[in-house]
Amino acid sequence: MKSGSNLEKVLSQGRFAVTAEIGPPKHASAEGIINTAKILKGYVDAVNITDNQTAIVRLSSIAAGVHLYNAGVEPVIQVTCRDRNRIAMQSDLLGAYSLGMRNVLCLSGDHQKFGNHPQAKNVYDIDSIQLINMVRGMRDDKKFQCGEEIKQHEPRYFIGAVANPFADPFEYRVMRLEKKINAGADFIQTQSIFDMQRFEKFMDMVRRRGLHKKVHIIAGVTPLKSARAAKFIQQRVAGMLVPDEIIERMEKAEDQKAEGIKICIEQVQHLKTIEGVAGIHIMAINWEDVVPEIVEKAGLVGQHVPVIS
Amino acid sequence: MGDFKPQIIAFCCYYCAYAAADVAGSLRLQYAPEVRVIEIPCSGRVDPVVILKAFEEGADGVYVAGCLEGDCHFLKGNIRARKRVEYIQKILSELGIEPERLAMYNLSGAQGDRFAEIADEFTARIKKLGPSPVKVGDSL
Amino acid sequence: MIVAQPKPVKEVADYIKECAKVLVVGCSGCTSVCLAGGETEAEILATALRILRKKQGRPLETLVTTITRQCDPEFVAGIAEKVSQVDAVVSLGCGVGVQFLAEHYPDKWVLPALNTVFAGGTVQAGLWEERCGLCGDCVLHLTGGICPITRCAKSIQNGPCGGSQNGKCEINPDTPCAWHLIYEKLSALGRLDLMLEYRPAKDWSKERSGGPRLVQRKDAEL
Amino acid sequence: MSEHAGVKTKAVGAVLVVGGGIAGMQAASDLAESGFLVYMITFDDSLGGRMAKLDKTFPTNECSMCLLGPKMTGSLNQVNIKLLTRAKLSNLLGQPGRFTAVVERYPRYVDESRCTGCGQCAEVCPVKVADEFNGGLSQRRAIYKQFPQAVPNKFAIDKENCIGCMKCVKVCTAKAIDHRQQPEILELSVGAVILAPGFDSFDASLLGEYGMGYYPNVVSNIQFERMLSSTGPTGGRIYRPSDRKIPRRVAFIQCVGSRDYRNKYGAEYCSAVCCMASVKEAVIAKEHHPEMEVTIFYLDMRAHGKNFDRYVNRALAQGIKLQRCLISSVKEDPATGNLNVSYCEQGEVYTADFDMVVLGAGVRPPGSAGQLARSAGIELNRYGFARTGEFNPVETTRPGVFAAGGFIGPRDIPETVVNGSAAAAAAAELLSAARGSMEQVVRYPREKDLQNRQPRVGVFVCCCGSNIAGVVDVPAVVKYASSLPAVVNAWQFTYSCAQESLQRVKEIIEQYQLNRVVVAACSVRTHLPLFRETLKQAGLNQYYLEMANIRDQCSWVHRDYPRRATAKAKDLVAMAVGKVCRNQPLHLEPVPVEQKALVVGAGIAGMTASLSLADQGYGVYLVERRPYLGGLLNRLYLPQRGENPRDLLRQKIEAVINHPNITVYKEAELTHLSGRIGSFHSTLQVGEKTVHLHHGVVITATGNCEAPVRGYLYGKDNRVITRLEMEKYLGENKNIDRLNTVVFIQCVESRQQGREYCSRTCCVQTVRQALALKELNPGVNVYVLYRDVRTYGFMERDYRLAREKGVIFINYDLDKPPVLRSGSEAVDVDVYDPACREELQLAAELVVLATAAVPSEGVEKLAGLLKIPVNEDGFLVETHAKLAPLDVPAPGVFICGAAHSPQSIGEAMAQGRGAAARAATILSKAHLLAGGAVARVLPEKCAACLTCVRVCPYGVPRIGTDNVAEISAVQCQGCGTCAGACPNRAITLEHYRSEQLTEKVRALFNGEVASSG
Repeated sequence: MKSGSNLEKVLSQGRFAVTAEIGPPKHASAEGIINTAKILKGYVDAVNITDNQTAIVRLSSIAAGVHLYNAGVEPVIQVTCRDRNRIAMQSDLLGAYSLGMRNVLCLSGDHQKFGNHPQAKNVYDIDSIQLINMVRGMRDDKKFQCGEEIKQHEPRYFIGAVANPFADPFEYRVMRLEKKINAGADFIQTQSIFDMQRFEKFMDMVRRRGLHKKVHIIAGVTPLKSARAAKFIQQRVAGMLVPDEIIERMEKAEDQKAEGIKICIEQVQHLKTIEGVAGIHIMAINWEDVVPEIVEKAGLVGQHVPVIS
Repeated sequence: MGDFKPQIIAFCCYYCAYAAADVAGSLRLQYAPEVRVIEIPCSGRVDPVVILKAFEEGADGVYVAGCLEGDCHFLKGNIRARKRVEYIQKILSELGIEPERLAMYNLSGAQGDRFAEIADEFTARIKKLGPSPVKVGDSL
Repeated sequence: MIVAQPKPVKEVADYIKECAKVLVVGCSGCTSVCLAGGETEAEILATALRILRKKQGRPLETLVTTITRQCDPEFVAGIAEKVSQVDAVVSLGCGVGVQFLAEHYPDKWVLPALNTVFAGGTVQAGLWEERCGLCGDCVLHLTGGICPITRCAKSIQNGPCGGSQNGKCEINPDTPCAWHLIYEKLSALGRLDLMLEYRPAKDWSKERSGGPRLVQRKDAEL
Repeated sequence: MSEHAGVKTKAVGAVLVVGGGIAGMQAASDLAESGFLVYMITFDDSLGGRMAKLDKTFPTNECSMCLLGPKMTGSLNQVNIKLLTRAKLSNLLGQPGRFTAVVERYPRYVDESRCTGCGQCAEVCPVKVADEFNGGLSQRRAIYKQFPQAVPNKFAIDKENCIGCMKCVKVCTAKAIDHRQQPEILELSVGAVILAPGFDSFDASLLGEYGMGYYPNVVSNIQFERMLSSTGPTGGRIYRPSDRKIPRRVAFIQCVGSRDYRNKYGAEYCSAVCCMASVKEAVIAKEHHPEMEVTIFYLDMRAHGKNFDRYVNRALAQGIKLQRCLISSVKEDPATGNLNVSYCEQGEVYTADFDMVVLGAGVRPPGSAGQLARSAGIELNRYGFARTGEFNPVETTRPGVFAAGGFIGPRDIPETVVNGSAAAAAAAELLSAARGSMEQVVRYPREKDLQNRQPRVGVFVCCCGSNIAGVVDVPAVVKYASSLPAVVNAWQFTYSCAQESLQRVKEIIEQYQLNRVVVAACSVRTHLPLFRETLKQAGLNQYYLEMANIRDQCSWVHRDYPRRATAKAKDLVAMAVGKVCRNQPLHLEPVPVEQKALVVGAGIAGMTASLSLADQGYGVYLVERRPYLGGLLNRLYLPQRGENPRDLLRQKIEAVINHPNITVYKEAELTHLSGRIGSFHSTLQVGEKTVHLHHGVVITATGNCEAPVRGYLYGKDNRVITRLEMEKYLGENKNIDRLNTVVFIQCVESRQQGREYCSRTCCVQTVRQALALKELNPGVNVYVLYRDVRTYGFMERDYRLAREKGVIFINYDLDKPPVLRSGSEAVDVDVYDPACREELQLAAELVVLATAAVPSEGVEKLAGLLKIPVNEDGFLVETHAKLAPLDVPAPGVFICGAAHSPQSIGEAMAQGRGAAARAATILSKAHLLAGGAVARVLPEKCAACLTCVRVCPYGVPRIGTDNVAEISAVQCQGCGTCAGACPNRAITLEHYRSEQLTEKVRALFNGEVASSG
């Protein structure tokens, strides 16, 4: 075991992992996080905490992780390259580890243009792959990024990275995945999947390169709340593809929320059958209470043990 | 204000606007006597500095008149002129001078009537705006 | 070249509101080429400033001159006589020009008339684009001649990120994704292997982060 | 050179032009500018001819004299035109190429070299006689000048009326008057002769029914025209001769003495110009007197020229009434002097009262025609005009003798100008070996070097008769001008463009040591060249001149505000003075000419142009898009006034193919053109091949084609055919004897919304086809459904013959076009006949549609390549509708044939030849002069930013090897777009430099005194 985290255990044992995602609040209270943790507890193996997602200032992902941890849910802390340089990042990683964090997901981060501080200066001292490499180096080589040795108590994280099978150039996406694996990624979380055909194609390429054997791929899903939301994602969110059929289905449905959940469950069931998919990651931001229903109806309930009971 | 006689300069291209002015003459079309024409070979020659200097000297209004768009004797000079006029209009508004004191018109060399109409129209516009703030000053 | 943009006239007028006579200095170098600071713009600015002040009833006197390059002391020194006649100097050079003037004439206010924007080029008449981040450690040999530092919004070196769609960057549908361009270029050159290679974290010390930089050529020194 | 031209018939490089009107002047200037010496003789005292009498010209309402003035002065100043007034040709001996012209020159009794044109002699002359120039509406003295702008500006004595009191001799301080002058006989050695004596107007008093000559308020169109003229007998106001009151109701009666073969004084032909002349006079009269009601009584409105129908429609919109009818009589109410006009419309007789009647008196051969024909040894036609070929309208019956203008037959100004050029080309073809042998080269006095001198400005303010002085206080302007800084003095002229004034300007320049000149007069567009010439003659650089337009843009347009007009005139003068002080001398540099032509389009116009240039000794590249030569001529079969188009086609193709100077490219298209006048580089796509050519000029002769027909069952019923299909049908003569009824429909998709012009050739063609039908099958019923029958000029004869042969002409209205139905036996044609006021149904076995003529496909693309403007109908736009019909604004490019406007074979050939003459004015020179008001780069300022390269519409600037922009002075078109865009002020447009324009602006505001006046 590299980190000994619950998520690592689940995945390395070949069990089908289920994770969820929480967006920390835009204020200084942990109450919401703790409530959500209670809802999710027992249904998921770990929960992601976003790092100022869409460049909007939120409660720090490490702090939120600590609250989750205390509430009995294993956190996956996200780290983006946008706001901190390599010095701050390494410092935070040391601190987070000391607080019990064991899983880290490395991303480049949304550009500040989308957030509430578009005038901010971005950092991007290192990019996501360099970050992965840095976290792996700290763990495996016991070295800081500069090459200096970590004499003792090196942080031993289970390292996650993201992959977006729906971004372009499509053919390069698998290569980039490989690059992340080479840099040190242990597990991969994908962008929300709606276009199953394209994802199948992606996985086909993954298998042909044997990448699914080198890394645990967790497929991302998002339950759609309404046809309007579906359309918004289709038209406005870069890097996400929503097929027209799904929008049509949502539009026709009497109860759009229920239909969204239904679609999501079908997707999960489908994903389970794809070779190389090691788990699912349910991104139901601000709709976390739907996660148990999805997990139940997808027949994944019962196998998830809270880390800290 | 009633006897305000605006000083207006019209930069007219030789082939259309100036020719149209001549046609207006040969048709004896009567128009406002405030406009002073400066002939230029093509409206594309129009010079931002010269236009600004006209305002500095005290012009109440300036317009550039070229051939109809698509019909420029020099193919595209009038398009350049229009864009340059727009650029200077932007500067004018920065300076607190109504950008409408500067205009771009297009007409054919045969449109004597249009020339007269433009002269009247623009003179009326400037009369309505009153003397140039450059002359009057901000304090007034 | 250095690409710059004129500041609003009112802003410049505000800098010199106490002055009775100013020297407006154009630059025949980069800022002339990017149509921001040549003699024409210098004349336009000077005239606009005079108009503004005439309007305010406090006429301003201007001298206008243009020098070959404001970033060379010899050229800067050439206008000493004119500088001596005025209360302030308004420079239409880039930030370098303004500083060179200010350094050369320590007892004069030298004021910028432009915002210096980037190092780039004319992609078409009336349109300039950033091309170089002046990072001091060029990687263009690895990226098919396309700079990821300036042309990727996140300056990532192992791109493209997940926001790349249809060849465009997520931050602006009109902005090409630099890494998509790199991918296509390398693909066309049969060098996709370069895309697979891990690019280690960049040495930003050669960039401005490392403090004001100097370039020295011993053999050129007198 | 001339030794090698051949000893046997060594041609003389000189041409005699008889006539000083617009045809003669055009021929003379084309020849003089292409290396020939021209003797121009006129029996008049001045140049100008008929056009001098016109107030305005249609369809642009331009001032006739303003157009003519520069042309006349130009002719007088052209060193290779030797003008002899009061002279006539009395005999012509010798052969083509070597004639001896015997010229009789009658005395003016005024020594032209001494006369200053001051007019004191006329003031003291006690004799007053009717002034024929003004149609007898005013009087002149026995010593007189024909008209104020006369060229040469010299007086002359009318000896018949002179009483020999010698008062004039006493008053003339120049000692110019010599009553003892005797006629002289001159023998001129010339290679060719061009006869352009013009035409006369019909004397309407010969026809009793209109009351001309005994009802004072019935006037001729020429009298009316003179009244309209500001320099005419009434100063531009319309008066009734009886009581000098302004008439409120005016009638124009058309076809007076024309289209009237029954009357012994009438003429069979149509006078071709009167319809438009009357409409124009009506429009102008209404402009002078907006309350005037004008009615034009006409038979057919013959508006067959370029933009004519539009002009007529505009007149209608302005309230001019057009009444189609036959006039039966004009009766005067003796008490009021009013006139009662009875006319017959649709079988009914109506009457109407008018205050004045204007007779559209027709065109007659010139009075001198008989004498001239005898002297020149040519034949006249049945009407007394010069007999010329239908297809070669400028060739008379005697080789080497050519004719042009009204002497050939009635025609308007542009056609006359075209004839002038065509005759010049014909003469040049004959004399090409002698080109240059007698040419005289102009030498100007050495230019004074004044670059570093303080400006000494002289201001010359023109009264333009009363045109300026009637509104603007000229003495005040003069006084103001002389007070301006740098102005030495200011002078006032009645007519600054008069010969005498120009002479005076030169003297003043010398006397006062002026180095800058401002002329405050009219437009630079018409008069700049004239005054520049004067400066050159005075040893000043021509760019030391500025004009202030105080007439067209001041006095004429601010008549109601004389004080403010005067203030404006002062401002304009101050601005001109301000600028002229900043002007700099500019010099023209010689650049070589590639003495070859590219002709685009090998229809009859293009072939004619090519052959003319080839015969003149120039290489021609003839480009044709189709695989065959001849264009639309291939589709014409019927003889035209006795000449066969098939023969013409054969001869021309053969001549073109065999001519050593012509290279033909078939199935070829022009794809690229660069370069400049005198040196164009073009690229042709010839099948798969690309050909590069180098030439000095381009002639565009892309012709026209039949417009596709959408209505009238065309394409649905094969018994409905077009006029060109009918040509072939008649040419092949198949089953014509079986036809019972044929219906022709005119103006199919012409003269209506979307195609507001007349296709010109269809009426003539229809009448010709109707006659041919009747000849082949006399029993056939032929109907022509028309809107106006436009068989203009001599073609009217065919119209008459057709009616005599029983062809029935039915007028239809645009609102009620004929309706066609396909029947089993025939095509049923329903049409309303206004003559018998009933619906007719015609059962036709054949319906012939007079299809519209439209420009050839793709002409816009070609026009774009050649930078020729295209009008809303798709035809190419000439530089000037009247005086430059074959030129376009792009230098070195000419147009001819039906691409200009629809025209007949003969007209297209005249244009082709005319374009060749225009082209030869360039090709005949080894070098052109380039430079002047063009863009110039100041290399030390250039940042090589490429802005100029990018903005130039002609792609002229380039960054040269030394890394600065280069702009070729020859190629630069002088628009100044680059100068306006240069970020570093490194480009100046000479003569329009920023500081020059700024100075103009400044002068306006420094002259507050003037503005407040």
